[in-house]
Amino acid sequence: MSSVLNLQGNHACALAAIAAGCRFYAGYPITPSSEVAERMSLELPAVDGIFIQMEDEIASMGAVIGASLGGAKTMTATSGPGFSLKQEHLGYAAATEVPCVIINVMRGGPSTGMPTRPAQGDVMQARWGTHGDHPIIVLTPWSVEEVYEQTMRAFDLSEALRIPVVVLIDEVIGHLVESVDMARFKAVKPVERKWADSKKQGFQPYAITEDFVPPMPRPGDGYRTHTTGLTHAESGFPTQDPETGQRVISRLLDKLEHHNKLVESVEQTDCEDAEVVIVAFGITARAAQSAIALLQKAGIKAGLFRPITLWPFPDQSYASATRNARLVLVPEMNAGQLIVEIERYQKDGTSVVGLNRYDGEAIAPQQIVNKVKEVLQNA
Amino acid sequence: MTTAAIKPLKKAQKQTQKVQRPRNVLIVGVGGQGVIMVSKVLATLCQKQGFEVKQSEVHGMAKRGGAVFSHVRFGETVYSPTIPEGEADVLLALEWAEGMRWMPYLRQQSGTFIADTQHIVPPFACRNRTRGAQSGYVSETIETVMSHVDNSFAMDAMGIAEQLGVVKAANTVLLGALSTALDFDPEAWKSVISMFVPEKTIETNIRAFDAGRDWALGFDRESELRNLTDTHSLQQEGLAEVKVDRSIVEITEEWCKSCDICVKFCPERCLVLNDKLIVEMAEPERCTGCRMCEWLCPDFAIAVRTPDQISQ
Amino acid sequence: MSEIQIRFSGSGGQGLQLAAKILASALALEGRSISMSQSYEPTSRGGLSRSDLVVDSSAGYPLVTEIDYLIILDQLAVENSTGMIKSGAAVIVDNERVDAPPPGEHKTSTLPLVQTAREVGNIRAANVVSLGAIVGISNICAQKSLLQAIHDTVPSRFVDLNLEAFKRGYALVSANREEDPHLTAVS
Amino acid sequence: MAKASSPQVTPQDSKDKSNKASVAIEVKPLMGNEAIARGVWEAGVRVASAYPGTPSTEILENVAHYPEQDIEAEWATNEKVALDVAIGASFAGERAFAAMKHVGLNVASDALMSMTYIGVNGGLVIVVCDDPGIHSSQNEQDTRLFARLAMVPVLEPSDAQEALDFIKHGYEISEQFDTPVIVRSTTRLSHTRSLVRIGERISQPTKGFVDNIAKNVMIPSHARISHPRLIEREQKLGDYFNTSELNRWEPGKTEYGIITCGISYSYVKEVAEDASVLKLGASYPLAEDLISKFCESVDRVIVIEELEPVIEETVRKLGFKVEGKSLFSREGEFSPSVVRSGLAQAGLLPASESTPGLAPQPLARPPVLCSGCPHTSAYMALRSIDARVAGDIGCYTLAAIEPLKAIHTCVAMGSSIGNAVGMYKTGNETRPIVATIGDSTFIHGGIPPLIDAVYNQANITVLLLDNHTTAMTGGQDHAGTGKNLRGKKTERVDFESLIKAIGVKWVRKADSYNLGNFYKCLQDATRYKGVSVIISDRPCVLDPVKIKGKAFEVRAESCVGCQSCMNLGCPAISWSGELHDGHNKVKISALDCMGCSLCAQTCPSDAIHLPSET
Amino acid sequence: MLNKTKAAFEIRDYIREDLFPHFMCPGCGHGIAMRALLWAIHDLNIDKDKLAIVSGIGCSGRVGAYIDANTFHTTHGRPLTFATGLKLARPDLQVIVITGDGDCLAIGGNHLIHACRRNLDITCLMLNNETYGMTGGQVSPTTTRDRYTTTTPEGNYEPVFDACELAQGAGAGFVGREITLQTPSLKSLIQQGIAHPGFSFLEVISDCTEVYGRKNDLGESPQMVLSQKSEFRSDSYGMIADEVFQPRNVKTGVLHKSDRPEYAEAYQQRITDRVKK
Repeated sequence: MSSVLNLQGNHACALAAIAAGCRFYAGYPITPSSEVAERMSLELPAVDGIFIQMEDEIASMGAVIGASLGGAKTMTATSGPGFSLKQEHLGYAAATEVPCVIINVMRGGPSTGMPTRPAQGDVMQARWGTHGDHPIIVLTPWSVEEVYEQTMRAFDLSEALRIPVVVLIDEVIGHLVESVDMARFKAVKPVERKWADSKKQGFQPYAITEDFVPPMPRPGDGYRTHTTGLTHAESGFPTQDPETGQRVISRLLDKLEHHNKLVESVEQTDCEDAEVVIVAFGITARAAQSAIALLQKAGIKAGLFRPITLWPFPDQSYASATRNARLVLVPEMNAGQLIVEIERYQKDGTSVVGLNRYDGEAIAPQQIVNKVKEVLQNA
Repeated sequence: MTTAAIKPLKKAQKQTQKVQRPRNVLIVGVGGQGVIMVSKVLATLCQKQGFEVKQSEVHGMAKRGGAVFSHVRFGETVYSPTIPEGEADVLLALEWAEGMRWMPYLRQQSGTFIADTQHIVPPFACRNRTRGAQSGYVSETIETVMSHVDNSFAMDAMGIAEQLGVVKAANTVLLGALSTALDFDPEAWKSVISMFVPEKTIETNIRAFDAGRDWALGFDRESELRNLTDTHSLQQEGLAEVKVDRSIVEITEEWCKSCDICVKFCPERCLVLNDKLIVEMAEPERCTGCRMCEWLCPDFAIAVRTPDQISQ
Repeated sequence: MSEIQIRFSGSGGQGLQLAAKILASALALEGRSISMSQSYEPTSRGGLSRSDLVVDSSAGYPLVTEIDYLIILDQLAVENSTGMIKSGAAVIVDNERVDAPPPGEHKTSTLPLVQTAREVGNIRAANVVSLGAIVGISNICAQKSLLQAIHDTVPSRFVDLNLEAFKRGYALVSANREEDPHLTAVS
Repeated sequence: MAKASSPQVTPQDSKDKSNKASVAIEVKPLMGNEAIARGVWEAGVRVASAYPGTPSTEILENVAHYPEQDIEAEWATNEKVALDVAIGASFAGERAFAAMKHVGLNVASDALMSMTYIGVNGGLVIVVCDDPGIHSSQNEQDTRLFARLAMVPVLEPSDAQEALDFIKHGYEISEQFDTPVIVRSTTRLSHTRSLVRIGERISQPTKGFVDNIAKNVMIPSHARISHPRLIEREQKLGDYFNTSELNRWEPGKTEYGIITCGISYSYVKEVAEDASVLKLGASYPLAEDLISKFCESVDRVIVIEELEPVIEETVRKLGFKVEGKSLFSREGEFSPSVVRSGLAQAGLLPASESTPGLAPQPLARPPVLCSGCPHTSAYMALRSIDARVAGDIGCYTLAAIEPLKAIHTCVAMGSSIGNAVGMYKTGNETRPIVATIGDSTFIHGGIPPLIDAVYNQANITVLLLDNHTTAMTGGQDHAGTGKNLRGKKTERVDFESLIKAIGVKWVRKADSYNLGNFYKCLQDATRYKGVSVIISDRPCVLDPVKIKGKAFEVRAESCVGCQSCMNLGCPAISWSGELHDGHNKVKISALDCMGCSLCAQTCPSDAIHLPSET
Repeated sequence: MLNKTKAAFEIRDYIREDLFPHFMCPGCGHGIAMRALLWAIHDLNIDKDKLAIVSGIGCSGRVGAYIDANTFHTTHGRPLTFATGLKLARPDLQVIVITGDGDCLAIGGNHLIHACRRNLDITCLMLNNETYGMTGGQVSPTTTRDRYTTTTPEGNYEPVFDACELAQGAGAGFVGREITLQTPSLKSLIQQGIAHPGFSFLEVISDCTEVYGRKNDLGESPQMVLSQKSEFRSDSYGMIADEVFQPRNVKTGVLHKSDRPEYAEAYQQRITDRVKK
């Protein structure tokens, strides 16, 4: 039988999770993410995993963290309003360094917005949704195949680094059915969490290790540690000592910096000599890719910079990709969120222009082409 | 105007010969048991038989669980209202320990001891909370008494009354037993009892009287003693030996937050807050190791340990 | 292979997603790559609904931009596609539910899709009737593949009904071929 | 000692006379107090008043059994009021009566000391019951000494028959000599039942009020005139008693003679039937001539009298060698055994051979607060707040001992509040000062000191234990119960209003059954700066009606043997015989449990429940 | 589960001694409840390594940190959600939630009712001190009517939850309530609750002496502890004819017990059935 499957993005997400070793899913139904839960409820029991539909998104996130504390690879999926509800626990997971994967199939907003329509409005929420400084990884696949790939990678990163990972999918990709050749995923070996295996006496669950990722004590193994969302010292117990607080939070934040190579993932198309670099992710990047072909046909040197790892933003790669650009166009299905980050890196002589759409429709390739032409004409 | 003594008004011929000196019946029990009722019946009976009677009681504490006694003296001439020590012809005890209290009043050799075996244990006899503490109740057993007093009857009046279906008539059962120790016609007893009990219960009380009387008449001292010896030794074997030991209260001073709960809830009130407001064992000899302080200390500053725990 | 963009549209509950899914499934059986997307309003019944297929996408963009084949089962869906229809595209509209087909340089066929479904025994089979019609017009895939796809996709107790609906839809096109010159013009 | 000639008064004579004086119509077994009541009624008394006090309480209760149209019987608010009421009736020309216990006379003494100057119009007899052996009192004072101070005659019956007769005789003396008369009883006499010939009531003609300011109004000028009359009266009474049949010489062996009075006489007759005996029915003023003659008639004079050597000293004063307190104790109650051993000590009787038989160690069975007693929790709370507690007279005095141990002083009726004020005034006390006082006691003597406390701005708390009855003496009504001696409805003192009217700003009612709340209330009260009063409003479970709720049960499996419940001292709770970790588990006697729930509230292991619960 | 030969309960075996004295105020009932919990754990012979204590936010939430076990101090109102995940992922762990009245009934009320409904084998120990002690004594869903808090300056006017009835109504398999004064009973109740296969909801009447007690003048700690009994026991009142005493009608002890299917078991059963098909 053919290894090619017609797969919906949301289903791909579920299958990838199972493949990555996810054995616990807790969620709450919300359009347009519900297919992830539905598929998980079908798949998890077959691999002795647990599926539970909780009473709300907060509870789902709590259960996910609880299960992960118990040692399971865990995931939840939601959309805008639910993602907002999960933010407190996302912060908890970040603070206590509990691996977990959060799928956010974005829809229009603010508030209930347009539940069935695509949008890319959660760029900033995914980064700064919860309070306080915290590490977080956000991945943005642009196809069903990449949903599969990046979901698996989300688990690997989360388990390896003990950081919550958000997979930011737009409604279009979530509901898109594409033909995916599964053959290439067969051989992928999921990453396993680094479990504590040292002396139990005086064990420091948040010790500063070489890789900044302390091994995690598994309940039942005899470590009997304390986990708290309060700022905690290496011992795991709360501290109010300024020096200790500074030290342990720095370690938490530096963890990502330290593992930058592992975390970063970008795709660049024809950026080397591009005058116009389009920065986009998700379905918008697909439109941009079509647009580049049209622009190139029209003689405009255009390239695509696609941050698959949206957060932390791959600033170095971006800088190199846009070194020759006169124009950086940032099309996004929001009123301008990613562009704010991009403007931070704007060099003299490069204009950064947004192309924003928030009417519940995807940005079409022709729109991008038109915008580029318009900007170039006016320049 | 006054008389030295009141002569019997109606002399019962057959008894005049026998009663040379006053006969003394001491009735004892605990407040609320009906000592006064029993003695009133006897006094009235004696009066009806033509004797001079004096009955003396102290019952101010009757309602407060104290010891109650009533002296009944009857004869041709009775002076003192109270019975001299060692001169009670009959000691009727409605409660076992009260019987023991008044034992010295019983006439040596010829005195008759009739006691209900029921135990009314005063709270004071159970005041010791220490591990393995023994009750302060009297230790004399039926066997001890029977081997010292020839005419002794230890009866379960309550049980007999219960069998008849009239728990309240236990006193009448005792009167039945008492009747065998005095030379009055049973019918005379019954007629007086009928005067003192509610009309509806006359019939049951008569039955109770008969039951008590029959029990006493059929009492076989020797076999009873043998029985007691058997059961007594059995009891001895069954008694679990509980080591009486003293627990130690350990206080972690640094953990005490002066909340005062242990001080206030200690049943023996042996803890205090010292001048630093830290809990302190003030009267270790009073501590019974009940653990109240340990349970209620919100700060885990108190641990109660038994000596064997400490030795471990 | 060149890119083909197909849209099934109408109102919610008309089975447009399923129609697209069956077609996608049939195409997959033939080794074709597809991108299927959808749009619906947050109601299960009523409201605009559409399901799009991009077959053998050349630019990698998975959404329709210029429709080659368009099925409209309800007047409601007309406006949404207006302006996206490739000139020369085939547009099939239901004769009962669509009063004013989209204007433009394309070939519009008005067919009794709903009526046919009713005849087959279930008005909700209009989606598969239209599927028959579009396969009949476009020859986008072999009938055999599509029949297999129906077997694979539809719950077993509805398979016969859907097979019949498909055949009737297919027949609808061939029956009308003589009368409508446009229909034969499509390769 | 010279032998006297034969006595002038013989028992034979007196007997004949008495037979003529009253017609015996019936013989009944009567308790001493019942006989006194009978005597009061037979004497034609119109007004009788008393305040309950063991062992005198039953006198008025029995007087109340006689028809209302014959005699007014009432509980007075205290003994002084009782005596004042009787004095008023005497003024109005009727025979009047008051009864009290020995310490009650202390309260009434103020009125007595004046009344002895005034004398009587209608006859006035006061029965005072002494309590040798202190069965139920705070001391064992001897009323005869008080009588000497007041110069009023004292008659001392030795059995119930005499009790009845002496009352009637007392009225004759009272009216004949224009004096109040005290009839002294003792616990043993009051509570001994013996056969009594009873008579009919002899109604007395009403004398009416006799207006005589010089006699009736004791101002200094009148009193100065009265005092010599009093001395003269004493002399006349002495003369009278020399020949009165109240005193009886019973001739016997002449080796020794015994002078005795009251109940001791019966002990003497019991152990020395053939001795010469001078039985004194009037123990003040003493019949000195008679005594002298008696002393002269025997070789040795022995005086046997309970408590103070009143007779003995007189005999000695008369110049005779006498033995009394050298043989018989000055304290405690006598008994045949005591008299026998005293005479044996004097060598007059053979020593009783003591053949110790079975002599078990007696079980301590002190009186305790009843099961369900609402005072229990009040004192637990007091103990918990570590208060300095001035106690008073009543059942609750039992809270001074184990296990409650919450009372530090107890003086006399109504003393607690004044005591507390004094404690406060020293400034020495660091603990909260609380006076506890019962409802009846409060009315008796607690109101003036409460006024004093407010007036003098004391910082104390008064815990008024209102159990709606005079419990200690057996449940008598009082001004705070809303019922009179005859059980009829009357006005009830509203304690709260009364206390507020006195000027107390902090008054609160609390239910002592609600442990937590009561404790809290007590804390609030003691924190208040000034006089605070808590009225513990919870009726006695025994009187006037028995309030018995469902009995609580101990769930043996839950009981951990901590015996916290034992702190209640509840007589319904004892050991079950089972152990938990070596500690005795408890059980509750269903018969005795009143269902007050205090043990259930105290139990830390929730082992005590009502049986209906599952 | 009971082992007769085990040693006597020694609380120091179950606490993180180096953190003592704990942070709780003098007289705080939470300490007493904590002892009862540990005592029950000892008597049930539960291995500390297999013990997971999940707590929320507030004074009750801090209790867990002092227990020598796998302790999880989670977010406000959500400990039950963490516990649900933990228990499902690790059925071998004994999961006990320590929560407070505000934590459990207000912010976490939704989680409580659903946890009860699911009947997953978790023990939920709700320490009810009628207030938000840690934030300074605000009104909570269990604050007694008319009592003062920092957010009800005129006295509480809102109706009060009966948490146990709520839990029972929501389907909890085991529901009980006890006061801290009755420590042995509390221990026994907790013991039964833990042993019960299914969701156990245990309400502990605790005391906030320093904040709530002060504000309402409820007396010092001993008095507050003492009041629990008379104030909360419906049956502490025998049928006395001359009635005055009417304590609050709140019951203690085991209030409800049912053998509804336990969640994880029911889940596995359903999965097995499906796999068989």
